[in-house]
Amino acid sequence: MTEIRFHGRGGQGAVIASEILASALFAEGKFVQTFPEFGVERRGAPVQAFLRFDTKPILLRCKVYTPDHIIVLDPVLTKTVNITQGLKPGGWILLNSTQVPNSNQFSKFRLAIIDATGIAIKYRLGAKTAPIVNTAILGAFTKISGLAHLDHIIDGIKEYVPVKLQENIQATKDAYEMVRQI
Amino acid sequence: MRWTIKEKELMYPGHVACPGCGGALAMRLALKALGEKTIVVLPACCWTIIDGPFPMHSLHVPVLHTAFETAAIAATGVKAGLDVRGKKDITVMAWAGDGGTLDIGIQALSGAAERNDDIIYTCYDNEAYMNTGIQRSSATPKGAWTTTTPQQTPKLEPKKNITEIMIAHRIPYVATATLAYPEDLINKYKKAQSIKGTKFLHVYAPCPTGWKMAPDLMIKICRLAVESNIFPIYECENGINYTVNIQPQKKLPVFEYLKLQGRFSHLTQKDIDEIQKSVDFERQLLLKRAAKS
Amino acid sequence: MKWLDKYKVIHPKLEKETDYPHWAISLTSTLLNRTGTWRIFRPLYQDQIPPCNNECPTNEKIQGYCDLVKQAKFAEAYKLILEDNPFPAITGRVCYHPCENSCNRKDYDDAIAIHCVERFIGDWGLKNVALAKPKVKNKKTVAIVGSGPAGMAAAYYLGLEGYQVTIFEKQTKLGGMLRYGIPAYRLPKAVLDTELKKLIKLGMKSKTKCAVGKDITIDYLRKNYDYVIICHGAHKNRPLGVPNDKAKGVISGLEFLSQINSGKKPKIGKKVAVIGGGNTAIDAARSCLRLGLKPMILYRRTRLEMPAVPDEVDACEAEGIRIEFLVAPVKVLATKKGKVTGIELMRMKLGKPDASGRRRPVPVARSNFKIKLNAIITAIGEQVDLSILTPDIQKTEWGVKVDRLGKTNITNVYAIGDCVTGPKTVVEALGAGKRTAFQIIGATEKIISKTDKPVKFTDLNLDYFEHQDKTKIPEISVAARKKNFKEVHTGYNKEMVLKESERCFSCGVCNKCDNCFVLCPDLSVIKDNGEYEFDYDYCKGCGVCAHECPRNAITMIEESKVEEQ
Amino acid sequence: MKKVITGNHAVSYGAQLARTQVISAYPITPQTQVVELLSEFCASGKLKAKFIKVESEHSAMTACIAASLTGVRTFTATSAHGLALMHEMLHWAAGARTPVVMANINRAMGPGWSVWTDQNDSLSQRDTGWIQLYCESNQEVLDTTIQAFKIAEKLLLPVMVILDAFVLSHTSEQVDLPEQSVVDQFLPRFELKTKLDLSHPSAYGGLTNPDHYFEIRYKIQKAHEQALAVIKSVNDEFNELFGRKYGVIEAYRCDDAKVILVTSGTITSTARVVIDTMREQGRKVGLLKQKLFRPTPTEQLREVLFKAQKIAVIDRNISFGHSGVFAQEIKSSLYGLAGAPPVFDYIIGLGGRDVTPDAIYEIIDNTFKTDVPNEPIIWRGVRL
Repeated sequence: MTEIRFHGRGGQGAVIASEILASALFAEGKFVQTFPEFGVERRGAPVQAFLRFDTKPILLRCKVYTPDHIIVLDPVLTKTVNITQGLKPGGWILLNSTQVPNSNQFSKFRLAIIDATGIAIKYRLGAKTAPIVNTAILGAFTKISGLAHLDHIIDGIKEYVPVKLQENIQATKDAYEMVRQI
Repeated sequence: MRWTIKEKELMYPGHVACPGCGGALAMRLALKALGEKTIVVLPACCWTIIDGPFPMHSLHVPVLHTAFETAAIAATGVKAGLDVRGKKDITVMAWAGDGGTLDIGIQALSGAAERNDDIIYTCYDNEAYMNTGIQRSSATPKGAWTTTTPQQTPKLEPKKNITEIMIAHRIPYVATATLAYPEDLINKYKKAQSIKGTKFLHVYAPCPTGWKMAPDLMIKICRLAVESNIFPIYECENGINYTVNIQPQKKLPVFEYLKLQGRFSHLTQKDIDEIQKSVDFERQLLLKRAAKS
Repeated sequence: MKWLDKYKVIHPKLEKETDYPHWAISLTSTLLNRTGTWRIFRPLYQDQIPPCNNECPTNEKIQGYCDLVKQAKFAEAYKLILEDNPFPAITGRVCYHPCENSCNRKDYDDAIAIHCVERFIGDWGLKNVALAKPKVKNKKTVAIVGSGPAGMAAAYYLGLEGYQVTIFEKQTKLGGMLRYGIPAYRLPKAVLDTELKKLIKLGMKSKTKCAVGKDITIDYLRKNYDYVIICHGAHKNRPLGVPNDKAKGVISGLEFLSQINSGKKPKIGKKVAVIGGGNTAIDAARSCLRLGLKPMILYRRTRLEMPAVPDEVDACEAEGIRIEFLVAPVKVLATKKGKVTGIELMRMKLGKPDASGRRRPVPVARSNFKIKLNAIITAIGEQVDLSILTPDIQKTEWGVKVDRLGKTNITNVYAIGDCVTGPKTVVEALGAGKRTAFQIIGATEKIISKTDKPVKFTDLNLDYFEHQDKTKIPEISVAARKKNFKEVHTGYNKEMVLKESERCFSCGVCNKCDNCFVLCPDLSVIKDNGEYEFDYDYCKGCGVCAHECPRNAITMIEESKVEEQ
Repeated sequence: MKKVITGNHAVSYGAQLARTQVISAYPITPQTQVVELLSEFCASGKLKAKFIKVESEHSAMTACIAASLTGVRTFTATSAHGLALMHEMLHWAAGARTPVVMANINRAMGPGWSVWTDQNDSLSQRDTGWIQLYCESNQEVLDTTIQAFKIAEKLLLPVMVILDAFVLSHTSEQVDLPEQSVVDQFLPRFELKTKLDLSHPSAYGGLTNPDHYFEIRYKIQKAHEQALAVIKSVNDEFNELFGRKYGVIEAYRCDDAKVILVTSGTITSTARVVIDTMREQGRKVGLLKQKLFRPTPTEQLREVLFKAQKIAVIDRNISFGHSGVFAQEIKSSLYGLAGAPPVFDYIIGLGGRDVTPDAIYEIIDNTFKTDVPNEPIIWRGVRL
C-alpha cells in the first residue's frame, strides 16, 4: 500500500488533486482511497489531503501518519508546517517552487521542484492572487513518481475540473516537461 | 337576501366542536368552496379534536393529521407526492389555528411561502390556544383575558399581524375572511384555488367558549369585528395589490364589539379608548395601502 | 333527507386486534357520534304573525305574496291573495292599507308600498290567471242583500264552494259603494266590472233594481233561501243639523258621488264647500275639481284627526284644494227662496280627547264668520237604514247586532259590512264577507283571529337588511287630472314591483333565506326539497340559527320542556 | 460501472438509483454533498424527483412523511443537530408507518461545536421506531441505501442508513454503481395500499384514545419483529442480483475466537486489518460487525458471541450516566444465558478523534490480558 500526503492551502485544489490522482490510479487497476483532512475548510488556511492505493482493497480508515510521498502546493508552507513529518525515507517531496530550498531537512528524501504557480498564472488558472496550481503539480508528480500515466491524469482532469479544461491540461503537460529533480 | 352557497356538504355532523364553534363552520364553508378534490392537513389545533377520535372522521375528504409546527410543510409534502403521482388537480389545504400559524408554525409557513409552494394555508384564528384551554397566543389581542393572562394582568402586547407578515412574503394571494360574510369567504377560497402558489387565508373564527360569550352570538361577533374595524376584510395579490372587500357602512365603536365578550369585561374606559385609537390607526394604514395599489 | 340515508356509514367491528388498520386511519364518520345529546335548548321552526297580516282586516298573507313576488312568482302570489281577498285589483287601489301603517320597515326606512304590490298582482291576475270555477256542486242557497264589497266577498267564497248565491241589489249595477261611492279616478269602473266577472263565473245570480224591504222582504228571503246575508251598507245621509241644512244647494256627499258614478253631471254651483274630514269629503272635493268646480273643505278638527287616508289628503292638497281646519258650520246662509248663498262658520280649538281618542273640537267664542258659496256638500258620516230589517232581528245603536262572524240572533241570517259597523272601509267589509262565508261553509279553521303578538321591529335581525327607499308610486300630473276622471295612480310595473317586494322583511315567516342552513356549524339544518328540518340527532343547540334568522322564525326552547312525541 | 466517489455521493447515487420521487432536505455539514449531488441529478433530469428545499430538518422530515403517505418514495439526509431537530417527526414517521429512507452522517452533538464523527446523534434516536443500519464502506453505503427502500416499503417502517462523518462521507473510493435496470428489477415501483387519496377520504393519524392507541403501538413492535427476516430476504435477493451481501451482523474470523471484538461503522474496516494481523500472530481473535442496530438482532448476536470467552465492544458513543450504547445492547442480548462471556466496553474516538489500528490492537490485547472488566466502561485515548 502506498500513501501520499498533499499539503496546500484552501482554494489551491489540493483535495481535487488527490481525487484526480486517485482516479488515475483507479484507472490503472489500483484500489484507492482519498480524503481531505477532516474539518472545516477555509480559503488560504493550510489543508491536507491523503491518498492510499494498493493492489488489494484498502481497509484502513484512519489518517495517514507515515506517507510514502509528499506533495506541497505552496512553498511557504515549508516554513510553518512540518511537511516531512512521518515521511518514509526515500520518499518523494514535490515542491511548488522556483528555487531549490536551502535546507538539509529534505536530505533523506528525493526532492523535485516545479514552478506550478508560474504555470497557473500563465494559463490564468484561478485568481491572480490565488492561482490554482493543482493540475500543474499533478503533471510534475506524474513525471517524477511514474505512479500514473499522464493520460489517466488528463482523464481525471476532464472529470473533476470542468472549467478551463484545455488550459488545465496544458498546465499539466507543461509541468510534466518542466519539473526538475534536484 | 339569499345565499348562493352550494348545498353539498363535505363535512359530517357529529364532529366534536363546542356549540357555536367558528372553526367548525369555517371548515364547512371552505370545503363547500374547494370541493371534494381536496386534501386537508391538520396540525395540532382544535380541529385535531373536532375531526373526531379514531376510528371516526368528520370530513368527506382525506385528512392528514400532523405535528403542531408542520402544517405548511406537511401540505407541501402532500402536494409534492400528488404532483409526482400525476394528480395535479387536487387542492391541498393546510388548516391551522392561530398558535400553529403565528407562533410555533410560522417557520414552516414562512418557508413554504418563500418557496411559493402550491398550497392553500388557512389560519382559523380564535385568538388563543383554545384546544389546551385558552392560553394566550401571539394572536391574542391586547387587553384580553386568557388563562395565562389573568384579569389582573391581561395581555399587554398587541396582536401579531400575520396577514401583513404573509403579504410581505409577496405570495400571490393573501386574504382575510370571516363567517358573517360566507359568500366572501367562499369566493376567496375559490379564488385561492384558481391561483398557483402559496395562498394564505386568515379566517377570523370566534370561540364562544374561550371568549366567554354566548354561543348564539358567534356570527354576530364576526360582523361586529368587521364593522368596528377590529378585523378588516381585505385581500392582497402578489404582496402589492390591496383590496378592501367589505367596507363597514357605519363606524361602529369597538366597545360594541368588546362588550359582548367576557374576556374583555375588565377593561376600563381608558383601555377601550386606547384600543379604539389603535384600531383607527390600523384602519387608516390599510386604507392608505388600498388606495396606493 | 337524513344523513344516514345520504351517506353510507361503515360500522366497523373493532373487537379484536386484526380489525384495526396498521395505524390510525379512520374507518367511519362522526355520524356515529350523536352530539344532539349535548343540547340544552333546541331550535324550532315556528312561523310568527307578521304585523301586516295581523293588521289586515282580511288577513291577507302579505308577507307570503311579497315573498312570491320577489321570486317573480306572480301567479302563485295572486292565488295566495285570493285565499283571503278575492278582489286585489280593487283593494290595491282603494284600501287604506293598515298593513303599511304596521309594517316593521317603517321603523327602518319606509314601509313597503304593499298596496302597490297588491294592485300589480291583482291586475296581473285578472289578465293572466283563469277565473275560478266552483270546486263542488252544492244545493244550498244563499241570498245576499247588497252587492257591495261585503256581499261580493261572501258571494265569492260561497260560490267557490258551490253554494247557489243570489245577490239582491237596489241599484242598476252591482258593486255598491265600490261603484257608487268611489270615484273613477281611484277605481276605474272597468276594474270593478272585471273583478265582478269572478262572481259570474262562479255562477252567482243577481237581481238588480230590487230594493229589499220595498220590492222584496227579508222574510221572503228567509223562507226561500237556506242562508240570508244582509249587507246593504250605510247609505243614509246624516244632515248637518244646523239651520237651513235642507236648503237648495245642500247635497249629501254620497248622493253627489253616486250621481257622478252613474254618469250624471250634478248641477251645482261653482263655489263649493265640502264639510267633513273623511274619505267621502275628500272624494267629493276632488270630484268637484274634476267637474271644473271650485271646491274647498271645511273640517272642524286638524289634519291629524282627519279620518281620511292621509295619502288622499295629500293628493287633495296637491291638486290645489284648500282645507280649512278648525271650523264648524253654524248656519247655512240662503236666500229667502231657500237657495244657498254661503255658510256661517265658527272657529274651533282642540280640547280634551273624546271617546274616539281624538281631541274634541271646542268652539272659540265670538269667532263666527261667513263665507260666500254656491253649494254645500255634506260628508259628516252616513247611517244605516235599519227599516228594511224584520223586527225580530236584534239591532244596536247604529246597525245590526251580530257576533264576530256576522251571525245575527236569527239562525242562518247574517249581517256584515257597514250595516253592522256603520260606515267603515272596503277591506273591512271584504274581511267580514269572507269570515261569514267561511262560517257558513264550515271552514272555521280558516278564520284567523288577530294576535296581540305580531313580530315586532325589535325581534328582527337587521344586519341582513340594507336600507332601500320606497319605490316611488307613479301617478299622472296634477295638470292632467283636471276636468277628467282618469285614474291618478298608474301602478307599478314589473321592475318596480320586484324592487319594492324585495324590501319586505318577511317578518316572522321563513322565506328560505338559507341563513340557518348556511351558518350552522353542526350541519344540523337539513334541506330537503327546499324545506328545512333540524337534525336533532346532531344539533348541539348553539342557537346561531335562531339569532341569525333575520325574521324571528326560529324559536329556542328548553330541551327539558320538549314534549315527547 | 465502477467509479471513485465519496460516501456522501454513494448515498446520492443510491437514492437516485432507487428512483426516489420526493426529496426534502436541509443542509448541514457533513451531509451537504448528498443534497448537492441530488440537486444536480434533479436539475439535469437524471432523477425525476421533486426536491423540496426546506427551511429546517424538522420540515424536511415532515415533507417526507407527508409525501410518503401519498404513496411515493421519499428520501432525506441529515446529521447530528439536524437529526435531533427531527426527533419529533422521527416518532411521527414510524407512528404513521411511512417507509421514509434517511441517510444520517454520524456527527457529534454540540456543544462545543463539532462536525466530526461519533454515533451519539443516531443512537439518541434509538426508541423512535426507526430501523438503523450502520455502514463501513462507500460500497456498503450505496448498497444499503438501495436495500433500505425495499426494507422500509415491505415493513412500512422508516429506515436510517448511517455512515461516519468524513471517514466515509468525505472519503473517495471505488464504488460499483449498479445498472439502473437491475436496480429497477430489485426495487419495483412503490405502491402503498392505503394512501392519502381522494378514493379514501379518511383521516390519517387523528386523535386516538386509550381504547385504540395501544394496539397501534403493538403493531409497530410486530413490524420490527418481522424486520430481521425481511432484511435477510432483501439481502439475499440483493446478493443474487448484485453479488454483494452484508447481513444484519457479520462474524469475521470468529469461529475459534477467544476474544470477539464488536464494532460498527468504519472502525470495523480498520479493525479487520488488526484482526488479520493478530491472527497472523496466532492470537485467537474474531470480529463481529453490528450493521443492524434496530431492531436488535438478538438471536444472531447470541449465536456468534456466546462461543467467545470475552467480548470487547468498541463504542464511538456514550450514553451519559450509563455506558456505551452498543455494549448495553450486547449485554442485554446475552442476559440470561448461563456462562455468557464478560463484556468489555471501550469508549473511543468521540468527536472524530482518529481511531488507529494501534488503538484497536491495544483494546484487543487488553481484553486478552484482563480476566473480567475492572470498570464498567474503559476509556481509550482520553487525555486526563
